[in-house]
Amino acid sequence: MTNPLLSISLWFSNLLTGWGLPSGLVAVILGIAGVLITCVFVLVLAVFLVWVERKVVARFQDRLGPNRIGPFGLIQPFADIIKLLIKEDITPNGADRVVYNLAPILALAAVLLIWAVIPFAPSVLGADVNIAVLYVVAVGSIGTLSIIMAGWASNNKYALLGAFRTVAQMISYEVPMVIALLIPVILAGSMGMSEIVNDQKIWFVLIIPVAAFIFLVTSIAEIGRSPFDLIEAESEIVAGFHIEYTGMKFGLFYAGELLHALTIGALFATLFLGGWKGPGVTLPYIGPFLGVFYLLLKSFLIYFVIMWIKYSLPRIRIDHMLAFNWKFLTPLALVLLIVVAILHKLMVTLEFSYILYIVIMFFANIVTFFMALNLVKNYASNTRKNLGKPPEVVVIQTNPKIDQPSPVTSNS
Amino acid sequence: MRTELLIWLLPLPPLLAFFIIILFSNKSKWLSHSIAVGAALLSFLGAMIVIYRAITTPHLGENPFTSNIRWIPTGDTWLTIGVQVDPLTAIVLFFVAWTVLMIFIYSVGYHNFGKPKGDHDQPGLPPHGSTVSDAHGHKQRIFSIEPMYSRFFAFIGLFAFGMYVLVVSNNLLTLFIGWEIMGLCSYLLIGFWFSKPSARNAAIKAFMTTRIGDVFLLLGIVYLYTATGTLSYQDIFRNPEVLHNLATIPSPIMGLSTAALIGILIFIGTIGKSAQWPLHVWLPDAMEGPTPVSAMIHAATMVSAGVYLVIRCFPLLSAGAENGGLTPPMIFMAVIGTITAIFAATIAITQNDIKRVLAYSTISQLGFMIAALGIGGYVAALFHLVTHAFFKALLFLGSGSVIHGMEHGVYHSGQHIDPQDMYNMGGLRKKMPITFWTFTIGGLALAGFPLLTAGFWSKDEIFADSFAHAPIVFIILAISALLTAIYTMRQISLTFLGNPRTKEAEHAHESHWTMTYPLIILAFFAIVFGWLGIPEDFPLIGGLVPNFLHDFVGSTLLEHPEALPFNPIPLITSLLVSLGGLLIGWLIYRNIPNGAVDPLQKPLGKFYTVLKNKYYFDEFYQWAIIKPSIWFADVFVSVWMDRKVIDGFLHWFAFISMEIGRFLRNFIDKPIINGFGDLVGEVTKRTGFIIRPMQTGKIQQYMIMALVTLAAFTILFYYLLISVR
Amino acid sequence: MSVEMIIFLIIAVATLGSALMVVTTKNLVHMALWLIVVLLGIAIFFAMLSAGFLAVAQVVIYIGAIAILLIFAIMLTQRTTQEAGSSFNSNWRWGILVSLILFAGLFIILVNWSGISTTPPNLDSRASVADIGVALVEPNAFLLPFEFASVLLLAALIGAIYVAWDRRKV
Amino acid sequence: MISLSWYLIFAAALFCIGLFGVLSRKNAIAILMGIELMLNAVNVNLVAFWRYVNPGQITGQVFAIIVFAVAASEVAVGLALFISIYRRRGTIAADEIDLMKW
Repeated sequence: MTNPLLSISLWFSNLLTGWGLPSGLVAVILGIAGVLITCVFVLVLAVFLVWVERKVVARFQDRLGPNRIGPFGLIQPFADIIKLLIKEDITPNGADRVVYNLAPILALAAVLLIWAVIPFAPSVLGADVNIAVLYVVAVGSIGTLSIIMAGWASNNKYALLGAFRTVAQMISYEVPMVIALLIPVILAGSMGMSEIVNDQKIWFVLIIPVAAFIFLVTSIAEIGRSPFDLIEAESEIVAGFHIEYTGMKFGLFYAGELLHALTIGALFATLFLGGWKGPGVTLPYIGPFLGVFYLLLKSFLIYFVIMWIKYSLPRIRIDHMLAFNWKFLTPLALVLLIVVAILHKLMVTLEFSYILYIVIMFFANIVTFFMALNLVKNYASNTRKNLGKPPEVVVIQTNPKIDQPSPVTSNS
Repeated sequence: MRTELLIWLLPLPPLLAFFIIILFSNKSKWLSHSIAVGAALLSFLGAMIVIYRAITTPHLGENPFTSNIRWIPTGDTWLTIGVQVDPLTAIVLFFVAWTVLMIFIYSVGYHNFGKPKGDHDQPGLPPHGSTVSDAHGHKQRIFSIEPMYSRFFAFIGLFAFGMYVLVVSNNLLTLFIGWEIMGLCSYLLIGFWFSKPSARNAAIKAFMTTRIGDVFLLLGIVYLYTATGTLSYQDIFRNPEVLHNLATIPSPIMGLSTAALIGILIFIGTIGKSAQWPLHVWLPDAMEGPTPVSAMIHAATMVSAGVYLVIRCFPLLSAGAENGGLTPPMIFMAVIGTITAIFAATIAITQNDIKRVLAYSTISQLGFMIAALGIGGYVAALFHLVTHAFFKALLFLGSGSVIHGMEHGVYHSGQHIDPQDMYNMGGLRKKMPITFWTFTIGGLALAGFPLLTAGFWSKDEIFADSFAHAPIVFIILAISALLTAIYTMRQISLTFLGNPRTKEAEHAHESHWTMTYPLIILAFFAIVFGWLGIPEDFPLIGGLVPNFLHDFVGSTLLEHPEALPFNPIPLITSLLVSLGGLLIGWLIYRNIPNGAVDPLQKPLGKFYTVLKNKYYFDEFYQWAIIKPSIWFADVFVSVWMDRKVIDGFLHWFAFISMEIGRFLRNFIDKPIINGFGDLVGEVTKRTGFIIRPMQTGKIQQYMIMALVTLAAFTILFYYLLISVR
Repeated sequence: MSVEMIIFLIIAVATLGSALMVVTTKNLVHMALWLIVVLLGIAIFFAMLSAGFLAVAQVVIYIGAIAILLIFAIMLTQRTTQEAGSSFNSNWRWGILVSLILFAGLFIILVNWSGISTTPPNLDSRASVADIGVALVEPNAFLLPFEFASVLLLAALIGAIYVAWDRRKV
Repeated sequence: MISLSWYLIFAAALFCIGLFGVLSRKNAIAILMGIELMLNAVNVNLVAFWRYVNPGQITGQVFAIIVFAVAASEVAVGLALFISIYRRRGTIAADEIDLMKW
């Protein structure tokens, strides 16, 4: 058996059938087992991420980061977790108890659900659903829901306001993200993650860089990090929707957020960086493990980029952010989608060679991007030019014979 | 131009003249009379051309110039009308054309064309002269022009059209149309001076009496049409088997065959039109009209139209006669003809008015013709018709010019005496020579002065025929001829011979040339035309001129009428009668002083007054027919019928409908219909009021209501379906 | 009773229960949340009926957009959160009666209906998503309804904005 | 195996619950949610019929998608209306919005 995981699962299922359980039940148990394994794997990663986060941030800010507990501060995350667990779990009075407690769980659940779809190795993945991309978007919306519930349930005006702002941001950024996701789907021809990964003989990021850029930007906004992180913009609305959450509930939110960042990285990796593709993946025994390694490597690479952006860019005002989304990102995404679709259709029907296909597609992406930039530059210069001038008042010339005093035009 | 087309065009000019004068040119007198005379001239020339061609074509009788057009669709066949010229038409056309033209010309002068307008003439009254002052200022009254000058010419134009249509037509229908137009024109022309009450009454009288005759004529025509299915002469009169079965089929009136009954009906039409005995009363009164009218209508054309009709229908009248025998219509005609002849002659002797004498003489001469035809004298009747037309027109126009002269005298003297009364005249031969000579020629022709005048030959023919067929007729006709001679001589001597009895007679003056030339032309014909009909075996001059008329006209009949062997007795009697009558007349009336009483009055005594008053026929008719009909109209019809019966019925009907209306209103309309209407209104209002609260404005209640009803219906239908299945 | 049936029953009961909760809870936000649970239930049903795309679409559209919209609306119009009196209007009994009758009617019809026990025929290959895409844009299939839907959405979009636009502070 | 009737009965039940919600809830938004329930019940029906009766054609699914579109636009407009009513009338209780009563 080339795939050890498969062999393990086969062994396990035979074991169970041996115990006389009906095959349906066996399949269910196997399924649950698979889910448990992935969740544990991912949560462990989450904990590791806390450590990574604090070390990298320190490095950015030219300091060491936690290195007291354990070698290079590796045990620090566990210390934090234990701290959160010990903390008193306060529920504000007047808070909607059920909804209040449900919100953090949903937040983490939404993130975990995405991992069901990400392919770790050629045959190792949660559920080979042929509408995986759309599934990702659906799950994203559940995340939004949890934020609203949190905001509402904590019976706190700031929480509610924070929730509204985050929801508005997340929903508006969802639109360009979906469109950006569609572009690789066009290239791959199917929405299933495995088809997309297999189709990436050349990483999609090289073929459709702009789509990759848009996906990255929108998903950063989706997470609520870096320039778009007005969720817990301390200076404005204290700590956003999870003000009232303390202890482990806050921990869940925090872990959810970190994990979401990694998930975005993983998604980006699978969609644009060829997922588990890498040298030696097809080897019989160690192939799957290599696949997982490559996937993690790429996702950590993207995660690094996200942190990099987070700790170098200042926060954007809420209306600029929304304007940036609706007036730049969404139109760009739409135009790109149309261009890619047309070119793809043309080149496929005319049987262009693959290399030529790549070059043209890359070139088209670059051209559209720079045209968009140019447009934005002109718009910006215009607004700057007549920023100072007062608005033009229209002169209404009444009947000269009735000699009323006609209003004098205001500007000189 | 083909003859048939020309025949069609003959009646047209007078009609056009009539319309043009009526519509356009009635303002200018000169233009209207020139149009009228021109139209008459055109028709005259056309007629002469047609007559010339008719005479020159051989066997005209068998195949006359005919042309038909389809006029009224009767089912799948057509009623055709058309024109036809056969020998009879040609001859009649000849004298009609001449007399119409002469009268047109004569009336120009008679109505004083060229004279100034009358002082106080109004239209509807004869002109009363106008006073003119000559160079050195002393006044003088002269003739004034007729105020309704152009109207007169329009009417006689229409009349000429009627006559031509009658003569030229080839079937009884268009003949009847012409007949009616002439009847209308006679009414219009008699009543020309419509302001004179006597003229008005005379016109109505003329119209009504001819109308009576026309009704019977129409009955005859209709009966003929139903019997034969056609009205054209060719199909009826020249086709033997039609005549045969007409003669054999009995008519509703027992004893008479269809042909006989139709003949009698048609003859009654002629009695009305040609003023025969019972219906003669209108002709003397018709003298109220201007003289050219009397001349044209009552001498030449109109009355002769009646005789022409009877001559045309002679084959029908004589249908079924066994060679020489007389059929009932012919007997009837003979009787009426002779009675009229003797009756009118007796009256004529006692008349003073110059025109009335001529009127009665016309009636008696027509009686002669009818009698001649009655006894089978086909050619004689036609011959006398033509000659009488000429000399009677001549006499009338002559009397017209005499009256004109007398008026001249009246204007001169200024007193008002009757210019028409013969006892005011006398000795006019010196003042009016042309009129005198032409008048005497006419008179002699009327009297039948032997050898010379046309009248003699035609009367001789009649005497010959009547002597051969019915001696009794011959005797009566002879007596009337004697009387005719007497009154003509009386007339001539009273007016022309002797010396003038009144001052006006002294100042009489000869008439204008337009009046005298026609007299001369007519006088010429009064003499010459006679020579066309001289019988071959007449002693001495028999063979000189071929008896053209006999051969030519005879050919219109199927079997050619045989020429009678010469018989001296009728000839001698006619000589005796004419010369004797003239002598007697001259002897009695030679010199009658002014204011003298009629010499015949004493010997005749009471009989004279009877004759004077025209056998009181007018009074008799007045009493017997007019008064009762007036009474009938006034009393019976208006009072009883109209007021009581019809008004009564209407009032009753109105009352009933009023009652029904009231009943409907009160018992049905108000309570039920209105009630129902209000009820509907009320019900809707109340239900509306009840249902209104249902609309609560709460949307969920609406939904519930809708769904509840839906549920109810589905359950209902569900169980219905189940129960049904 | 196969595993599938058990799952079906569990989810059916869960969804119906939450539907009842949706209808009966006083607090509107809870109502919305219960609605979301119902929507999730229905998404699962779609998945069970192997209409994968619809399931995900249901989640994206209903939960992702409509539910959130509802929650927004609730929050915007909740000046007096706890209104006096019951959350039912006066004629709720009629409501129960009508819905029960309707359900009874439908139930009877469905039970007597012949095609009740049809077993699901096997499904062909996984390409159902592509079929839907093709069907939506193929002219003689469903292009027209698809275009109508887009126009409808546009109209709803503009209409909603226009209606809800607060005239005072434009 | 699960037969079609199960789905239909489930959908009917859901529909009636939705109907009850619509008929008897006081708050307008609750009514709207009731309508959402009814629409979803219809969707379940459609997909069930698609799956059981005629999986070859995807009319059922397309119809469901169209129902999605309609439902979405309906909610959007409905809520917009309620918000503007709320702004003017200060309440969105269905009973109080009864201007159209006689």
